[in-house]
Amino acid sequence: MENIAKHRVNEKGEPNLRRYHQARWDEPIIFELSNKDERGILIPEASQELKDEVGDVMAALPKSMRRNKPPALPEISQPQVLRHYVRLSQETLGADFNIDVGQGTCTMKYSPKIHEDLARCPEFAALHPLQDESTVQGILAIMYNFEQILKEISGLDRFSLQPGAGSGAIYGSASIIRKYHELRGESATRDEIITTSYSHPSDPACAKVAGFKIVTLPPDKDGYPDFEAFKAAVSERTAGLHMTNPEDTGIYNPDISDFVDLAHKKGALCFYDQANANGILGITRAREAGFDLCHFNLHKTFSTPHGCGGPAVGALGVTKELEHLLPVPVVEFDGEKYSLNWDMPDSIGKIRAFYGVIGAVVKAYSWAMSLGANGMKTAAEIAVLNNNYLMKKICEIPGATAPYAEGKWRIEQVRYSWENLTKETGITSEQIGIRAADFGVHYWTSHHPWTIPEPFTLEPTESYTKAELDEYIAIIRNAATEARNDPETVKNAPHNCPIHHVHHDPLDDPAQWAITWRSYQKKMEK
Amino acid sequence: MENIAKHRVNEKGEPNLRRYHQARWDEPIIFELSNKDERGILIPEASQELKDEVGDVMAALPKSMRRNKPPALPEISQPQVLRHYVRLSQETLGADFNIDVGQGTCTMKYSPKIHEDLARCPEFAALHPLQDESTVQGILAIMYNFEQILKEISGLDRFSLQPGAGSGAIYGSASIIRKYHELRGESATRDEIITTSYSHPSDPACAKVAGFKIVTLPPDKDGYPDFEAFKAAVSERTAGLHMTNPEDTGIYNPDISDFVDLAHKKGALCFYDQANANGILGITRAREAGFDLCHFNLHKTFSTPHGCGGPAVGALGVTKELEHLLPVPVVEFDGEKYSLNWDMPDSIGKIRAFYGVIGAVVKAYSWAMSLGANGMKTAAEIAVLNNNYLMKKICEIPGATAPYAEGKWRIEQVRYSWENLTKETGITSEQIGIRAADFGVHYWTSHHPWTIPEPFTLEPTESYTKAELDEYIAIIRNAATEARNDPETVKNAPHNCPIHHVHHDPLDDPAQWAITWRSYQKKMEK
Amino acid sequence: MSKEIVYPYIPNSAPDVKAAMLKDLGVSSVEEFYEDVPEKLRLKRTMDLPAPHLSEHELKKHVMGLLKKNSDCTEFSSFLGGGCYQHHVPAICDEVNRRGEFLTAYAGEPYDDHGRFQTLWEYASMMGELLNMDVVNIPTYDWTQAAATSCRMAARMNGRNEILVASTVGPDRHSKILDYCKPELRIKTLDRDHKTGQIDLDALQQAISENTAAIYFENPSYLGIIEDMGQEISRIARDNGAECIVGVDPISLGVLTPPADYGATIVCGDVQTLGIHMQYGGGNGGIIATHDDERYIKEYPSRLFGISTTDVKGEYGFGDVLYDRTSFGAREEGKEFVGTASALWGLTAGVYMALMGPKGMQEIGEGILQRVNYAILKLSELPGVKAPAFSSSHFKEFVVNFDDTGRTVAEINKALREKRIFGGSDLSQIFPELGNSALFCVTEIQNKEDIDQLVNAIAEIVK
Amino acid sequence: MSKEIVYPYIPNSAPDVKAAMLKDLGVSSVEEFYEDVPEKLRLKRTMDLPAPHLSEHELKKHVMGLLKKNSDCTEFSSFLGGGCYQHHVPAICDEVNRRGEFLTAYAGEPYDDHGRFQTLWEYASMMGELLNMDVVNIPTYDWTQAAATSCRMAARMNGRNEILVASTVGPDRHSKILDYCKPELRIKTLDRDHKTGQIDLDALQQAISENTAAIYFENPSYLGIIEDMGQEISRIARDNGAECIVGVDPISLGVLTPPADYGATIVCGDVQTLGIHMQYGGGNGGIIATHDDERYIKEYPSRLFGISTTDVKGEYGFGDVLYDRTSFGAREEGKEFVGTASALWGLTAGVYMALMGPKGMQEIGEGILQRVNYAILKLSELPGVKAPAFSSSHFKEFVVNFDDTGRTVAEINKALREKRIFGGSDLSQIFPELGNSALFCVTEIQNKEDIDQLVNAIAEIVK
Ligand SMILES: Cc1ncc(COP(=O)(O)O)c(C=O)c1O
Ligand SMILES: Cc1ncc(COP(=O)(O)O)c(C=O)c1O
Repeated sequence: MENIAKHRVNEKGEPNLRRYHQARWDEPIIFELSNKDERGILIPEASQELKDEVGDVMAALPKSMRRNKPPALPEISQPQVLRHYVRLSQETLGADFNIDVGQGTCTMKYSPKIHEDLARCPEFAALHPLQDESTVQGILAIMYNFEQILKEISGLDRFSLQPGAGSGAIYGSASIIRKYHELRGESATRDEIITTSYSHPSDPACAKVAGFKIVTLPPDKDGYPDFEAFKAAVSERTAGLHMTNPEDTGIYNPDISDFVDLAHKKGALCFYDQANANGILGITRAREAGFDLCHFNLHKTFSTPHGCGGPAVGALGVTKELEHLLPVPVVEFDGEKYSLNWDMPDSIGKIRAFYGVIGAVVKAYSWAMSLGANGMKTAAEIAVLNNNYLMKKICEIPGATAPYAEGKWRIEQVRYSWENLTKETGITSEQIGIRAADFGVHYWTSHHPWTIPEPFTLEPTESYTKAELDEYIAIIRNAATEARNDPETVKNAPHNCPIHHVHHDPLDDPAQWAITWRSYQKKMEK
Repeated sequence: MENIAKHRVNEKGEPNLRRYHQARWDEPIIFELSNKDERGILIPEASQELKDEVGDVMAALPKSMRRNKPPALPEISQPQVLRHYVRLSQETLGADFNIDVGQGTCTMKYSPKIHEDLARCPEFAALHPLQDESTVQGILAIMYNFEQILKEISGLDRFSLQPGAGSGAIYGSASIIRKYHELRGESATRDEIITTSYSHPSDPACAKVAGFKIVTLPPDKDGYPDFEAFKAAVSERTAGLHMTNPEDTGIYNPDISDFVDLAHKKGALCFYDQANANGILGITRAREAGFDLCHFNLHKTFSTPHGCGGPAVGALGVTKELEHLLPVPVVEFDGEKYSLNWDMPDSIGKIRAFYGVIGAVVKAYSWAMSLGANGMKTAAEIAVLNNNYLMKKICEIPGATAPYAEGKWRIEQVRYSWENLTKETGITSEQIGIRAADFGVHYWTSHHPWTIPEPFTLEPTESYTKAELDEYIAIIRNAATEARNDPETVKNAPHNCPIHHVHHDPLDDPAQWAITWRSYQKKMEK
Repeated sequence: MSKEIVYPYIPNSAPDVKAAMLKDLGVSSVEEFYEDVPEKLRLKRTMDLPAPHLSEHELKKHVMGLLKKNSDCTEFSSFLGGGCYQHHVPAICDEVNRRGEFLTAYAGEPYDDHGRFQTLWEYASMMGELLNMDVVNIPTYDWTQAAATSCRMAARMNGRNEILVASTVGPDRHSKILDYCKPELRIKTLDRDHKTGQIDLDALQQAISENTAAIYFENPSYLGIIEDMGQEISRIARDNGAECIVGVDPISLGVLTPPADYGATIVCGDVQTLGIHMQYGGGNGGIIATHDDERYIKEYPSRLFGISTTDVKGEYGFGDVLYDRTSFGAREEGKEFVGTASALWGLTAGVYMALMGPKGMQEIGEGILQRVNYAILKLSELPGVKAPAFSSSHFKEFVVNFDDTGRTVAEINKALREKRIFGGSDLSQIFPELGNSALFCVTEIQNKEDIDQLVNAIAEIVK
Repeated sequence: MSKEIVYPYIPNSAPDVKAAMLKDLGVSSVEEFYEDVPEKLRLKRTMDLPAPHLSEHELKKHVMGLLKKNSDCTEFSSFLGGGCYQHHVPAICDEVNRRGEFLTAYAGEPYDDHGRFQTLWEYASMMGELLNMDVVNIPTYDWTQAAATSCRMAARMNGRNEILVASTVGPDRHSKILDYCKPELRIKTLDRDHKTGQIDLDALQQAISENTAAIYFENPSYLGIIEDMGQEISRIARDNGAECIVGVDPISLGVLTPPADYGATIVCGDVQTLGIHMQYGGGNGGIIATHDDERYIKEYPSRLFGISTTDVKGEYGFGDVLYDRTSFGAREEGKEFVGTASALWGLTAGVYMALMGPKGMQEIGEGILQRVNYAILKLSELPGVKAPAFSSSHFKEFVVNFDDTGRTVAEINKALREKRIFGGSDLSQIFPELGNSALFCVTEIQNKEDIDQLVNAIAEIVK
């Protein structure tokens, strides 16, 4: 028998690509599985005695409110419902399955399964938010303890765990900034928030929702937010500064506190978008840089799973000065009992129902408690090591570059460019990404607008082995090689995914788009 | 936009085959993932104080018993361990995923997920079998209640839930038969067990282990066990009769009680192998047919999942007369308290550790309690309806037949034959089966020896829709058509599975076979 | 802990590989990567955090130890509602949403994440059937966000600046709307009829004007009241050029008329009731739905998935509809903002609806009506107990007034807790005008015995 | 229940499809399919079974209601061992074994079930490293079965008819061996040294003969004793042409010498300790291992998986080794029998070993030794308590004798239960010669406080 393992690497010692194929089930739309009268589950019936006492409750409903046509949901037996969904699950590439370094800025780190068990036990999952505080001391303790951890990580003084994700926290920060100036009687004049072109789209977008005009700083030639432009922009109209550091480029901005100081001088508040703080845990904090507010995405740095896009928490921190403006309620501890404090007359009010996605807090707390100060710092350091390793190897691929700040190390991620490759071959970054999917990995370009041409953004986090990073690099290298030698294979990708090239036109055409099955049926009839 | 759904069926209204591909991960062997010093999990350390008190426990071990070389297990971080296993899981075709009617005799019915939740909660999973009875009243109640259900389903008088699967129960029945005759002083003379050629291999094999000589009855021309042969075989040497009804052919043997009566006349005991009773629940029972013993596979009729091949329970039932011989302990209920009765001097002893795979009992009990008498009978009836529907359609495929008992309905399964197809095309049943895997379904031929040429065995159970049965039929029809029109495609299958044609020679060659990685490494070195 | 720890979640913390990678990069220590972080911004000490529980066993013991200090609604018989509900969660909902493929997916492409796109599109499709509407978003955070966004969508459409809000809107929603609409919209509260608890149509007629961007009410309302004048309310809105926004609990829609049928133009609500555990209030997902009208669709901030063809005949593909309208596509020029939201709960609600089908939804609705009516009937027989406080029909929830018992809700609930019952939530802070009242909730999981037990316990407490 | 129920697990119980299928078959009722079942064999009534809980909610309530009557080892501090052990179960073990792909797979081919073959082959491979042996079976039911089969394998190999069994073998194993070997083999029990509890070598020398097929002992033994004369025992066996079978708890093998290293030729044991919950004793899987010697391999009844090549270079394939030796291949001519066994637990033990690695196994072994020694030390300080009853080294378990306390084990355990402790299991029935003794078990999940609590509780009880 031949030694099978020897086929793992090629002559150059690079890993051979996996013979990959994603599960392809060609699954119908769930409505197509419907058969008359099938049942997926039966409902607990009220006892006959009870029914007899209340009579015909349907007839007793106001006529206008009695539904006259049952909802046209599909009728499917339980095994078939399950089969449909588990098949579709296999057609979804979760982080558990792939070398998920290609969704840069998303911090696709490992979400430990033990945390899932903890957050799903009835001792948590079956808690009602309006239970008396005496019956929820355990969960309040976790919320309180976790807040203490975030305070130490950031140096800020108080946190709300309520916002439903990073954007919710950014919105909350804008609302707090608004309220702050309002209470000082400056709301009419302070109507601008300054942010940077490499900040997340939610930084300007949420500030806009809160009523601010947006001023966006361009990058300077090294990719940093342009300080000269900032000096020109900042004024007594400036209500707040929304900054990230490092930005999506992964370059740490050493002048960050100059921005903060100048903003403060003008009377503005400074918000640090730390959605992703994964590279700097235990290294540098919002406090030392002078920020008034910051937020952390628990679904990034703190490992809670992304759930196809939520639920999530954007933990929103503030300095003592702004504490009274946080969303209600906050958790208090008097040394004996934990309680919810609703008595905050200056609060901006509710950002989300109840107290937020506390399941994510249970998981994030567990993550922090499994690592401690040293472990979290190790996570940061290894994430940064992995990122710089990846950068070196990616930049060795002809056609790939890491624009800006050449020669500098990056923190936790890098925005790369295929500008050269595209010029040479016509193959775009998006096409490279789709080809990468043929080998079982994700790949992300960038938010819009694309300031860096033909961008792609990689963020390896601390969760992957060197061998995995090497495999990812080999996949990208292969796609770039194909772009030169076999461009049709790249253009016609994907080949090994559940489906093939999707037609985009129907999605932007009102006559064709179909956001639901019923809509699709109607449009097909026409 | 074109109506996509219209491509679901062909011109004849038959379902078009799925564009299927199983997940293919090309995953290395787990040892290949090892990196020096990586850790998958950390171990709770004893406190320093404790360690100080006990000193160097390793040094205190007898020298001969101190392991001197650590086991060469792989060293892998947790995310990578998880990734490896979940990828391999996707390369495994569980019943949750496929139209699992092709593993005939295995009763691949739906295993409800709620049962899994129940059996995995700490209230059950964290029970130790040696806890005081007062602390396990709940689980004893479930065991007791479930026994009552089995008693009514079979008509027999007492059950042991201890055997670790059907074969364990068959072995147990043989041991009880042995003990029975032993107690009557006939053990020396009664040393034969009669079974039939279509019984499960474990029927003769387990009886042989228990020390019996095996007499196997051939089928008569209609596929029934040959009664004339039985008359000739049965004698004062006969200790027991091991029969199944229906056998793998799915044909109900209406003369079953004649066999039993005659065996009884000769002083033998009769064991009814009801591993799969799925077609006759509530219709006919072991009692009415006169059997002394029977067993049920909870992982078949009672829906407990098959777990890649266990754990399982073969519930072993007996009449009052044999009760005292059952494995110890049995569960008793005095109207107030449940207890374990160990005081059974005639017992054959232990069949398995403790009381059996009680997790499967929790699930089987839940299944029975979710259906009740009417529901279980409905399950049987629909299983039989599905089976006869499948038989009709399969037999319409040119080249496929259902040997024996033409014109008769079958109970829950059918053993088919491709004899004609193989003669015509040279394509074998095994090849058809491997081609079926290219469309995401299982297919099983038969146990050995093959009494029916080029056999295959289908058992649809009650869990599948008509549409699913039609899809399965289309897959088989397609393979048969290809056998004629495109035999190379069939011969080179599988095409859409995780791997390709496996070389069989190394598996039977002592110089090459490798049952472990270490063995493989050694043989590769040579 | 002096020996170096190799963390199970951090593979390259193993010393040899770490050293090899550093060497490959020509760097002697990870410190060097941080050379751009100025000294003054450095944290020059180890973070002051609790000692970790490094082993999984100790971590589990620690966290479970805390969680076990809670008393949950499987131990207590709970009659709490008010925006978070204890319904039966089918096992399959959890089975699907804990599958690693879904649980840990995020923002992949329509190719590698085809299953994510299809399940969420199917969710929207089934929700569309419940709501009788053609467009449903990928869920936003929760109903509070959905309601606030609905108001701003309406205002963007008609350029007006005032929202009329029913007085019986949930307090969290009300607070959120106030904050979220503040820069652009005035929020006015509509009076209700004191007897029925429903919107006072005269008050509405008086309040509405050409400034009114939308009317927003909930049905059933926060107080469990079924608003039966929806047709009239929406007509008034329409006549005045305003949008009619209705918030709804989708679990009611097997038996109650969907808002679209009485003229709602924007519908919002929450998926939590559809197969999602309460999780101390963390199981929400915000529904926004409209008809298939470009004017509305252009105003959604959420992602909307659409179905499409692919290069292979008969193959379904999916993608974003009008992606450029989102903040992902256009930053602050997009509609509000989009980001991580509540996809997993949307997906789960899809599983739930697929399991329930039309019959399940009807039966659960009817069963809840029966139980609620029974609970009202029995409570109303108690001396001093007024149940319900309003004369309308109720779904799932109803207000009970205890003014005449001489006991406060707090006292009653304390006494109930001693009997392992969570009584209705105290309304005396949030609806002081209702006096000493509580909001009771009854779902399909309560049977007659549970309700009788509650009634008997209250009888004993107030006697 | 007069209306016809469509069962969620039985799709074709829906009336229309059922009718259509019957029509297709030209049959008027399902009754017809049973025409071959004679009248006299019919059950002519509805089965007399409890009324079902048709809804999932009610079913769950019913079963959980029963299960909640138990007190489990997460609520109580447990010192029970004796063949079933409370170790920490890593979350990933459960994550993997509840994945539907594995949980509901069964008997597919090496193609469609490639993952099943690979994981089980990997299990065997890792177990091989722990055991230092090249051949490991796909687990059989449990250690009782593995031990009994090992004896019969030995006898088949050398054609002899007697097994010498240590007196400290687990009682279930002993009982199983007696029954299972009965038709062909005599079982003789070997005396033990009264002080050490180990096999008496002189007795062994005397008992062994040319009839001896094998010696079977366990290490650590059922009483927790580490047998340190394995080398001598196996030499005596070898000198007499007998096999040396050793039963082992694999979790000890990070620190203890694997039996192969002191001459065992067949090793058996149980996987339960490796990541599998206790489940009231249902989490077992039986290990059988030997060297890669055809004479042994031919005697296995279990399935053995082997690695192979495929038509594609660099691709691993798997299949059955010597399938024809099994009862699947040859009915009663095969070796004993094979069937559904304990694959899922084997797979799970594989996950566990992969997580633990060499360091994890060493540390857990050392940690258990430390705790056991501590527990012995502290208990031995109590007046009247003799701990351990034997002078040998112990792993995980040890016998405590209470003769001098004047209390029976039953009394002590009852008092301990009142303090929410499960004391050691009572040995007075199964090892009456040990007097009033109990078998205590300590694993990595007990910390100092748990042990101190036990010791203090006993101190109070016996004082
Ligand atoms: C820097 C930054 N800010 C904000 C966000 C928005 O977070 P969310 O998606 O949780 O709303 C992200 C997430 O991608 C981010 O990377
Ligand atoms: C009729 C019959 N008897 C016995 C068995 C053996 O059962 P098990 O595999 O549980 O040992 C089976 C299972 O395939 C069977 O179908």
